[in-house]
Amino acid sequence: MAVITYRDALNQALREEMQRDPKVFLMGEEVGTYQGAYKVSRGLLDEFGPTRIVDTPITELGFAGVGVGAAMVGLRPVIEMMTMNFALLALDQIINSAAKMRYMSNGQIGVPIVVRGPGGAALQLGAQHSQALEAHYAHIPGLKVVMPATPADAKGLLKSAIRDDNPVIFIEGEMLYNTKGEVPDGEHIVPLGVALVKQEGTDVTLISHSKSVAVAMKAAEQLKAENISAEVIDLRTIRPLDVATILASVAKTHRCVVVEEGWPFAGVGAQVVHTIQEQIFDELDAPVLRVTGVDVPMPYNKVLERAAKADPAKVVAAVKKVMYLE
Amino acid sequence: MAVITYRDALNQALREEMQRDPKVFLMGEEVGTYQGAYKVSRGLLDEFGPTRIVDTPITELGFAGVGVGAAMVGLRPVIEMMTMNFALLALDQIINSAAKMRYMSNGQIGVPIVVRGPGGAALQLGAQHSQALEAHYAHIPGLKVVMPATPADAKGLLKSAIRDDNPVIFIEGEMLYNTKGEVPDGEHIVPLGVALVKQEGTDVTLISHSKSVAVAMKAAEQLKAENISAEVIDLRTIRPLDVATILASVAKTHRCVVVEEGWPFAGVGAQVVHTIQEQIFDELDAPVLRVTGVDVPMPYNKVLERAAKADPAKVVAAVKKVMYLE
Amino acid sequence: MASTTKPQRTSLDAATADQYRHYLRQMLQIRRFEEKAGEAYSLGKIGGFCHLYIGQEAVAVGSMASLRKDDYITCSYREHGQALARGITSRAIMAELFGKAAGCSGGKGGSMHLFDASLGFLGGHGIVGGHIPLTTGMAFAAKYNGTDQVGVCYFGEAAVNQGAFHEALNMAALWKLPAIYICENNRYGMGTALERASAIYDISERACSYDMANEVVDGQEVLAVKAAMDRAVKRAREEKHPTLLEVRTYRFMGHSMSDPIHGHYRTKEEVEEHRKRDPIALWSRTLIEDGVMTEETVKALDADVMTEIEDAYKFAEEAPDPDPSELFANVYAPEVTHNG
Amino acid sequence: MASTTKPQRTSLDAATADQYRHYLRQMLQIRRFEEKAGEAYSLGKIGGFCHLYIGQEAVAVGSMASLRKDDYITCSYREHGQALARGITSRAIMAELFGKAAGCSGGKGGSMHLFDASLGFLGGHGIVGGHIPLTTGMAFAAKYNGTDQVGVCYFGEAAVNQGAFHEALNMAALWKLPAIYICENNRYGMGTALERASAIYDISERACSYDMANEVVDGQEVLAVKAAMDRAVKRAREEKHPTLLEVRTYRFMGHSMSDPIHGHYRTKEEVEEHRKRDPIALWSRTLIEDGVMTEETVKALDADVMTEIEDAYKFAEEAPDPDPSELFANVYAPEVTHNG
Ligand SMILES: Cc1ncc(C[n+]2csc(CCOP(=O)(O)OP(=O)(O)O)c2C)c(N)n1
Ligand SMILES: Cc1ncc(C[n+]2csc(CCOP(=O)(O)OP(=O)(O)O)c2C)c(N)n1
Ligand SMILES: [Mg+2]
Ligand SMILES: [Mg+2]
Repeated sequence: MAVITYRDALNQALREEMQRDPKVFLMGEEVGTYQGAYKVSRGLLDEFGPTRIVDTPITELGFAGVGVGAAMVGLRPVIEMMTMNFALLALDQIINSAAKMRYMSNGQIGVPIVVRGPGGAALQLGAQHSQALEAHYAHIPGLKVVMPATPADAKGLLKSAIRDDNPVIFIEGEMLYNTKGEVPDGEHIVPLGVALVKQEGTDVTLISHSKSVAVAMKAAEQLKAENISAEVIDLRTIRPLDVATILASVAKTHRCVVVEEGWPFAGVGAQVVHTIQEQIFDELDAPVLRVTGVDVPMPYNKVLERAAKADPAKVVAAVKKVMYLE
Repeated sequence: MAVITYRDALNQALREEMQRDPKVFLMGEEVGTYQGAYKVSRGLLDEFGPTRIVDTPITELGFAGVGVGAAMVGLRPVIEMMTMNFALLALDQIINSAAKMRYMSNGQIGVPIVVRGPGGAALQLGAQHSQALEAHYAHIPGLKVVMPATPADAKGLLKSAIRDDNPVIFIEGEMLYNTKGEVPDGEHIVPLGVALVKQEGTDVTLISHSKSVAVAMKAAEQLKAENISAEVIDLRTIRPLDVATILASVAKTHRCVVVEEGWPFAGVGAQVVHTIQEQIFDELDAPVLRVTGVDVPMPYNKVLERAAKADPAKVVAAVKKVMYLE
Repeated sequence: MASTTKPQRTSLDAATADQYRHYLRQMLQIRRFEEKAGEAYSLGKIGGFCHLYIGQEAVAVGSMASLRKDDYITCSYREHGQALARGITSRAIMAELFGKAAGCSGGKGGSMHLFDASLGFLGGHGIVGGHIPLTTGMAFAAKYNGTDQVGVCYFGEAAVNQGAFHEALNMAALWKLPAIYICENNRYGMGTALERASAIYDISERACSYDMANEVVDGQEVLAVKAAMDRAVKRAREEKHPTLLEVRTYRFMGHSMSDPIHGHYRTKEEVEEHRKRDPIALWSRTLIEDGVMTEETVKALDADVMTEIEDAYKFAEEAPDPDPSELFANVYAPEVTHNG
Repeated sequence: MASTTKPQRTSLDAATADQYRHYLRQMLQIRRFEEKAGEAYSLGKIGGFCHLYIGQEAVAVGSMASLRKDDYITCSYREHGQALARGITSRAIMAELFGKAAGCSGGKGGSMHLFDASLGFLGGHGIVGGHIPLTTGMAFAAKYNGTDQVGVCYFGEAAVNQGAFHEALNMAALWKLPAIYICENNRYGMGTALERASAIYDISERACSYDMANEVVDGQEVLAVKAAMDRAVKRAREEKHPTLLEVRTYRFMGHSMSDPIHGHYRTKEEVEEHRKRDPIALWSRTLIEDGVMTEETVKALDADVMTEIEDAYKFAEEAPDPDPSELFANVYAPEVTHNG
């Protein structure tokens, strides 16, 4: 098992799936000649040629639609959005075409497409380039939403996403691309819809996904120093949500804090909270709190930006609150 | 005080605001010559002429952007989306331009725009024409989201929305246009951000908005027959949410059911639930339940469509559940 | 301007004559189907939006005649005519309009979302312009797979102002995709006349932005449509070049069933004027003049079509609704276990 | 092809000579500013994305020279040059790049989002093509208000493939709006050469789809840009007609600070070749040849500019961060009570 970056894990998944299935192709801005804006597709043009590694004009709505159309007739497109911020332009094709085709056609036409790219903030990219919009996709029946936090999951989940017969929105993290971890060589599949208990604990459950998993883990470490035992869950797939894993944990710890990068209003965390209180209300010893991105457009200034993001200190504070320690 | 339709109430608001402020104009598909796809703008072309009642090509992204640009330099556009389903095409301009301009420009440039049109399902319009996507907008800092349920609120809230200096997403209901109610003549302003207690009650709080208010009211009536006293709240504004009114009611009834047309996953209701359990956890005698649109694309068939929608029976069942009556 | 010269029909062999009669039957089938659908709508048997194709029949019939069984087709919401011309049965379409399980989309699609994957009929689509990139993707797939299939997209003249049109046509031309974009220019997008929505009058000229082959076609003459489509299909199938066809036609009815035939946006006179070039009348006359048919055989054909449509209506009416469990079916693909 | 004939400069009166020297100063100011910004970026003093304008200076300077103080301007994220040419101070821009409170967007916008409402400089915008409809709306407002203001939009050649371009230009032409669309064709959108993204080579021809006036301009010659812009401004201000200007230029640096000058997508030789037509060198030479300046005065001017930029750098470095409370400021307008 090699230690590789999240970026290279994605690259491996793409390469292996393209080798396995000639119907898989990659399309997007700068995926070919430029080797990917974030180099996720490095080397793929050389290996698979321009028919299968397709550079597009800057036309997110258009090439998302091209992908959906190709998927409708049996190809398995992987559509790269340079960042998910730009996918706002393509939302009509994703929501009105991809998510509804199977239903409207009574099951005649499926759309086995993956739309992938980095979501959320990197560093100082400003308001238009720093959005974590997974809640938009997770809101829509017909879509699956996947957000790996580690290199191993990046590979295993992307392979599953590509093999899935549904439209899958696969959101990566620009700040995750360089992170390293052990990744099984070759066939390594992580099923969609299964959360991971990253760390067991007894006092409180921290639920997170994507970049926020690292925030939760750091918070757990700090809590440990204060003798608070946190269980950390990485959702991995946002839709379908692994409700069983969430409930099992909270039923054990009786307290929960949800950590996410996105905005609070009707965010993914709101759904998690609703599900917990709906299903195991009597197990809760305290309200479920959330630590989210601050409810403002992202500022450019470094200090303000830092303050706008979820961080371990905020998580620790929330945990103390649900434990009535202050 | 005249009894008029929701449609005519909107028409009055537009007319009065256009008479009051020469910077207000209406732009969209079929708003002029055709008198509005749903006749909301009937007569306005005659009164204000084509400079202020502007028919557009079918280019939702483009004319939304034109509206934002005009608002940036001081006009007060009202942009009609023929239905909010099509606004998915314009989401980039709404989210990346309108919602962020004031912040990115450090307060130099505001965007006093109203984007309005019918949202949600009418009857048998099928999957692409029946979506209640308010959660998408409510997720975004920088936007306000307003959804009137009655003719009086349609008028009073639209006038407030037009006078508001922020981008306001104003979502009407195709099934509401023909509903009638008393509407004050002339200056009738309903402030944004203030919910309405439609009916007082003691046993349970029903929280709803737009078309779902009628569903909640009908459920309340049925519950009354069973000696259950329901308090019904019409949110009216989704963002900013009137948290105080919600909490005051639930702190009194100790039980709550949220009713909405949209899909459940990370919907508006999820945010309402989160807020309640976060703020007044100890007041709750039962989990907060939601009655939402069923989590599927909207089917065309009449019977299936009916089953996909929130209805009073589902609300009554949920109320009985939170009252542990079954 | 649109070329209205009729192609020579000198050597009218038996097969061609059959073909020509078939075109008439198809146009009559569409006309009678739409009339019946309109009637059913007024009786409340069909719900939602319902956009009739009356007046435009020659476009669907003439263009579909050039296609092969394995080509890919997408349409807007005004697609009953194309669906029939492609070969979906009037029963399956009428049943769909009635929302019945036997409908071509199982009653879940409705008038705007007709599908028959077995015929490559890949949807009516409700978002103006939204299916233009989809077809482009299908043409991309044909090229990718190395087949000589063609992707064909039908849309209205109002759709060309959408960004999706621009983005898709640029890619189709850039990548030399076997796509045919059929703009049915019926002069209006709802209540908006072409010239109030487009900065240029000749939609075909939009092709210049992409250096794309293009043609203006008289959409009331079925053979003119067929001839132009033959050229476009050859260009796509053999030369791998896309085409934009601007087919000039006219919508004889309102935009949808809830729209009057002539409203604020066009006069009764204008509609009457255009009705003089009814594609069915024009083609019947030609066939009679050329001795391929007679007044009587035309009438008999029409009666035959009427019988079919009455049967479709009855079928649709009596067919059962989808099972309630259908509400939850086909949101996602059935779970399958992938183990490599 | 681009007309490279230099307009006659026979009657060079004092005012004109001043003007010409000013152009040089502005171009030098941009060049030195960008060089300094690049340096600061490498030192980690500037964060995020930073797109330099080096090589394109004549476009901003030549075109801004035709505008009036009350005109409206929007740009893409590559807008330091336009911001300087419009008159935002190098201090305010550098401070913005440093994220400081004294920045023209209070440190909250950054390199891609420069604003100065008092100068009608209405943003750097980060979504490719997104500001094209915005400018169209500003031109709409000018017409609506009955003023003779003009809306000017700067964007790259890759943006013309976006749907937003198509939708906006159609409306501008249809409604005869006083808008000027300046396409800075620097041959690449990131790593994608024009001809790999656009089905046609001459971007200006895209205007035909909208029957819009258009021109190809040599973007390395400041006077050529100025002359074409004068024509476009007259057309907009007086005749209320929009124009698409395709200004051919070249980006001497990488796409952004994280992109090498020549990568997989272009050769060192190509870049060197283009560098031979450095707009500042060309214009200095002209001024010297024409006797408006000398080698020495050019050098002195440059030194003066350098001093300004060093000052801006120091200013930016020493300026304070925004107050932490700024995180929550200006999400919404301050509450005001409307009572009619
Ligand atoms: C994106 C979008 N905007 C608006 C509508 C509403 N609408 C449906 S059809 C139509 C007119 C389309 O006209 P055209 O493209 O000419 O086709 P025709 O109806 O004439 O066949 C409009 C505005 C829609 N369905 N989708
Ligand atoms: C909608 C969108 N897609 C992609 C990007 C990423 N991106 C930023 S600049 C750029 C290239 C733009 O090239 P061009 O328009 O020619 O302008 P230039 O950078 O050459 O000035 C791309 C792809 C973006 N910012 N917005
Ligand atoms: Mg039309
Ligand atoms: Mg460029």
